[in-house]
Amino acid sequence: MGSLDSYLPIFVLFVLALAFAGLSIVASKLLAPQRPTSAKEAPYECGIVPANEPPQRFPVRFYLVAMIFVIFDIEVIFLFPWAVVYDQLGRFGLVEVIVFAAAAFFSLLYLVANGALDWGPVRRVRPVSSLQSRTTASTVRRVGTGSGEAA
Amino acid sequence: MIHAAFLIPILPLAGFAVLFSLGRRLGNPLAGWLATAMVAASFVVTVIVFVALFQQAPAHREFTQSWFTWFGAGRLRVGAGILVDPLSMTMAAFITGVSSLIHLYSIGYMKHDEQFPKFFTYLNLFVFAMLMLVLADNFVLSFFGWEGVGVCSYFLIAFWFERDEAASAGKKAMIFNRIGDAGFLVALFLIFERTGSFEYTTVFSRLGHVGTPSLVAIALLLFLGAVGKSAQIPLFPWLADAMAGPTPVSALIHAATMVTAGVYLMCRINPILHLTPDAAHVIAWVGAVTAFVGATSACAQNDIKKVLAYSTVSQLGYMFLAAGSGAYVAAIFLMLTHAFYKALLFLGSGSVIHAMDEDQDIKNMGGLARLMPITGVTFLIGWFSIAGVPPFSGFWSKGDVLQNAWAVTPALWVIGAVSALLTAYYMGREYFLVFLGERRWTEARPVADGHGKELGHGLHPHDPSWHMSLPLVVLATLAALGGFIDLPFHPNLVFLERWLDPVVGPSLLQTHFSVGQEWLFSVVDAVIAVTGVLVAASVWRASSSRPALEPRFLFMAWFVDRGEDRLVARTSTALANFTATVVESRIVDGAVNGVADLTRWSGERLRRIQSGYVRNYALGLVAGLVVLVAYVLVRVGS
Amino acid sequence: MTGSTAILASMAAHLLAAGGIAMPRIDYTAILPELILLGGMLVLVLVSSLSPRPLPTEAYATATVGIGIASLVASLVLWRDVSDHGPFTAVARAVNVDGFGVLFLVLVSCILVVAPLLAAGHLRREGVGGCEYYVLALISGSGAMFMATANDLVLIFLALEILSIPLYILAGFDHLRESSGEAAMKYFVLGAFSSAIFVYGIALTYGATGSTNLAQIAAFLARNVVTSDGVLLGGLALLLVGFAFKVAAVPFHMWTPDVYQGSPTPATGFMASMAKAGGFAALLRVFVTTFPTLRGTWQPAIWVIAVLTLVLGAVVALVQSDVKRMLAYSSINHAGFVLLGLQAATARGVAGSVFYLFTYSFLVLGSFAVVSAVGGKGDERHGLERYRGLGRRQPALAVTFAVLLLAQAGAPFTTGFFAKFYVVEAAVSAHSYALAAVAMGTAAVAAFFYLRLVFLMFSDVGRTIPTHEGAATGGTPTDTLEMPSAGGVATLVAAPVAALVEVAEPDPAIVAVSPWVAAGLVLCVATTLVFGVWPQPLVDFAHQATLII
Amino acid sequence: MSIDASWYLTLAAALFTIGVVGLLVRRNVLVMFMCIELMLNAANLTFVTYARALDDVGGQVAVFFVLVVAAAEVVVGLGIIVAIFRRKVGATADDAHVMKG
Repeated sequence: MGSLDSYLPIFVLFVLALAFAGLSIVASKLLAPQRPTSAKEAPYECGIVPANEPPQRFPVRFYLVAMIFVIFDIEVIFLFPWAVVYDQLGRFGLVEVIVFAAAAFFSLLYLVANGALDWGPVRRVRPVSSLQSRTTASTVRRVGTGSGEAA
Repeated sequence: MIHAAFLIPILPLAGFAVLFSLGRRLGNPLAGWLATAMVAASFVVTVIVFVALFQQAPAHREFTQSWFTWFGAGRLRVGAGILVDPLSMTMAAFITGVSSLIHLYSIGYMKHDEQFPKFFTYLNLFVFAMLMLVLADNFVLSFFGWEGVGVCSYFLIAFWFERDEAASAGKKAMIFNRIGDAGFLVALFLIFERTGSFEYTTVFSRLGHVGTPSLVAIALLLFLGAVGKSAQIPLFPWLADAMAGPTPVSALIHAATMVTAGVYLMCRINPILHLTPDAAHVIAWVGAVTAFVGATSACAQNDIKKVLAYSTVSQLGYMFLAAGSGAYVAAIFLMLTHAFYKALLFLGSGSVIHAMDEDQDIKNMGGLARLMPITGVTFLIGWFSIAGVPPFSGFWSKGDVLQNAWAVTPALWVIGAVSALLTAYYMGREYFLVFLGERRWTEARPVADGHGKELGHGLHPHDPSWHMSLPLVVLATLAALGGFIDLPFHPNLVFLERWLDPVVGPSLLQTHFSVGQEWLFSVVDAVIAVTGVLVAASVWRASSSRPALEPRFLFMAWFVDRGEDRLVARTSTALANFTATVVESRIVDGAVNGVADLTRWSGERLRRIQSGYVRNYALGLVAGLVVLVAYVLVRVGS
Repeated sequence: MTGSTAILASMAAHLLAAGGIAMPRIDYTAILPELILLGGMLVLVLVSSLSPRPLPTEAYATATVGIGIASLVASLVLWRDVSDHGPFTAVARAVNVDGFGVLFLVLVSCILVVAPLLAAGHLRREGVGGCEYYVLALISGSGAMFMATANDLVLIFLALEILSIPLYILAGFDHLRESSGEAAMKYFVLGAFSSAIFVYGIALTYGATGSTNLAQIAAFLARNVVTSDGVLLGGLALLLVGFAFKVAAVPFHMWTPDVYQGSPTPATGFMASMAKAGGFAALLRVFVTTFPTLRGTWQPAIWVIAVLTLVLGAVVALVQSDVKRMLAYSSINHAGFVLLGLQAATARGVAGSVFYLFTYSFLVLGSFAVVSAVGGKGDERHGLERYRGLGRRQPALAVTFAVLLLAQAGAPFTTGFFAKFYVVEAAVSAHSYALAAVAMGTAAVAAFFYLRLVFLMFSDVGRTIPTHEGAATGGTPTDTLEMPSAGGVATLVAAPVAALVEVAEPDPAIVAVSPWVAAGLVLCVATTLVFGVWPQPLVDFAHQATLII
Repeated sequence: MSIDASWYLTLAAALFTIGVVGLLVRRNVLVMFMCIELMLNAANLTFVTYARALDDVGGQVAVFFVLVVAAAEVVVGLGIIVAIFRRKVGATADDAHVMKG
């Protein structure tokens, strides 16, 4: 039975949260006046009447960035355990994590060089074979180290 | 220096590799020169190794050079390596030597052929295979060379494959050889089964544990291989047809080297033959009969090369007669001298054919000696050598053979002696018809070349260019003087015998003739030879047609070819037809087709499982998974 | 990213093994071949990112060949190390440096030397050049290497993914072709599915034995007689499914035909050789050395799988009319042969399997390279009819293909013959007579469809393919043979290459063969024939590798 | 009541089975993919449970790797799906069956 004891606070918190959420909804139903108009029924859009329907499909770019996010996000998983025992690992850990970071950075560089992070409605991911306009300078600029010219 | 032995086969192989990939680019005549240089270099290496071997004490003249394990499985280990001993080096020396000369000759002979580089590619490959055959230190590698020379022989006989006769001659050679090879192959299995090894030295050292019946079987099966390769009765007809190949090929493969491989094999397995006298007798008798049949057939041929072909059959018969009589030295001695004079005769005939614009009928020749002095003189030397006129080489080597045959049984000697008489006669016939007598050709007559094209110009026979003459002269010298490497009369003069003694010595049948008897044999041999020459002269000096002396059954070579065709080929064709129509179509085909249909049908069924839907594939995967887990759980339960 | 995970894998595996934080010591030389591949891969990525203009695909191919050679050298150095000082484990016992593993390092390196040569022409023709193919190939190769040397189930799983994920991308690499996308989707969904099954199997095995380290598992099983533990045996079954999927054994093979057919052809050749090498390496190691005590359970299962694989591969290949698909089914048949060695579970069997994989890799790479060339632009003309008369149009190419096909059929004087011979012999000596008989039977069936293709190539009909009647063929056989390469031909090696090269496509019926592809093909054919005539060095190599285990 | 390891293991097995069945019955590639994630997480749960039962950190470390691999698979999977769906709008897994036999 002892093992369940430690879950008690969580359980209590869970019940409290549920109760609060339920209570709020029920209270608002009970207390608020019910006088619907067409303006009130319309989807909420910062108070402005929607000009056109939202696009049915998101541009591919959206997925691309999402995917890139996921993969870089998950890299962090490895940084947590590393950070925890950073002291004990010493120089070995530092070297390994630098290798790790370098690999990740090279990947980022590759993505940038191929325009995967160029955000905008007009530009498309260029096919690999037609990278005529790409130069070292442009890649560096996109990465952002040459901040002066970035604007 | 003995360690350089590996270069002997490698050099022609390298030549082959270069020619195979670059031959066309090297072109004519560079490809020919390269091939010749490679074989000549191989000859030089052989001589160096030979000398080095000679400097060893006789008891230590055997070296095995293992290169690598070729393949193995279980207790079977087949190595690739060479055995350097007096026998293999003797073979290698004459093979590379004669080959060099014939390569050189071919540069001139094949000058106008479009396939010039290809010819030399095959030729180099042939030399490599032949050297592997004689140098190998085990049966399997020898068999590899054995098959290799067979394949090259096929390619080269059918070199002018646009001609029907060449193509079918190639096939015929292949088929006859395959019959022999089957024997060889079965012998290989038997050898391994009985001795657990393929290496010559190991096999021979374990012969004591093998029963006589097995040994007889091995010996006779290997002899079957030799019969096919060396054109003995009953497998000789292919050799006459093989003359459809270019003449240098006939000289190299079908006279000097490949066809003697069977004799080499018999000498190599002398420890086995020594233990199986019955098998040896069979070999001797087959050899003797072949010698006689070949010699008689040669008497009635009109094709300049066919005379030589049957003569080769006959001479090979002598060699087997010697080997079967236990006189391995005599066999090798005859092989060497035969290589010299027969190559010489073939090359000479090649020059004649060239001069006569591809006409090979001796009845259309005559009087060429004056126009072609070099060819004429060298051919004469060849004739005297093969006839056994003293002191030319054939006299000594054939004398040696006959003497040993006598020691076995005089009957063999009689057959051999009659054949010897015939030999002197038919070569005389050829010489008179070709080189002497009246000209039976006209300069102006239009001649058809081998392709049936009318050539505008007439005939102006003349000696060929130096590439072709030089080998003639060298070979003529060897044919004349080659006999002195093994003279009877005195134990100090039998150089070849003493040289080969470490290999074949223990198996040699010791025949002790007194010096007087030796002289007697020699005189008889000489008389036989001279008689043959004189008879030929008296008959053929003045006339070119003596139908009574050229009976049809001899022209047809005792109808062996046709008889085999009737008996074996037609019977087997009939049998094959029966099999094809009844057994095959009803039973075998039914079964095979049934299996094939079943396979195809199940294939069509099974492919439907592959629906293209990824869900179904996952289902298949899960089904497999479920079955596996169920199986495992059942096992857990039990 | 995947590369770094591999490095970290070793680090974490150390933590795992040590329990506490001891100072990790990593023997970098023990994983040098893998590091060379990954480092080389990173350099390629960096160069392609920073180069001012796109580099030609051949530049990347050259670099990849260089990297492959470097790792080959490193592997051979390791081999000498192992032969001299015996096998050892490194990186906290997660990596096993023994003859068996190092042999696969050598094999993978060889594949990485040959594959870029064979791919370069295709990539240029299809306009999908760039570093991607090579980078993915290198990552995949490092995965295969880790699979072969891994001594820990978790590392095997990671390596499996490092091997597979690039292959998924390679399958869908040619974004212009619909079937390529379909192939990628199928391969990916089923691959991920099987990986999930595999990792669940690892979890169960871990639970049953208390470790993921192969040596510790084996030790545990040796100590405790576990013959009826459902969890362990269930885990074993799931592991088998994962491996069987990877090596395309029936009934886990169903992705194979579609993926092989749909993938860009050089990718097909690559995945066929690499996935089989990696998959079988780990499968052999795990089953033969880690679970020998459970042999009674898994041997019958492998027996059934092997029979199914042999039969289905051969039988269904028979009725295919698409050459790529036919080769895909034939590869299933080959997998069955390799399973023969596993089923025997003897040193001889493992050596036979290893020998088979070694020879098969070159055959399949070369075969698909020829198919790629014949497929022409668009990579779509793979019908059997396309091959009719190839022997007349391009004799060198046809002869090359014929040699590779005959070798796959097991013709003597090719490596294929000895490969089949040794596995069947191993099966016989392990008393699996029925299995050996089935294998021989399917070899006969398989010979039929290989020979059919060979005959088709050398059948005389149609000097031109039907749609281009009347057009000149652009050269008789001899012309083709004589066509010189630009650089001039001086050496022995260059001559056959020059014979293969077909610079332009003077006629639609003549397909282009770039010097790169020609060089790669010559390598494949040379290994096939040289080791076919003289197999002993390779056999000894395989035997030594196995004995050192 | 006591919640011992077998409860978690059973839950994991159930999750795994749900994943397998889901992959077999759904046609949406994304959903199929989610099912695979479910299976991977079932494996993770098993790992963690055993790690606790065996008092061994190894099982927990394994989970890290499985998570990362899952993420990598997600990315590649999404990439492939996007590549296919740019060609065909609203396609399901069943639409891809050009190759068969």
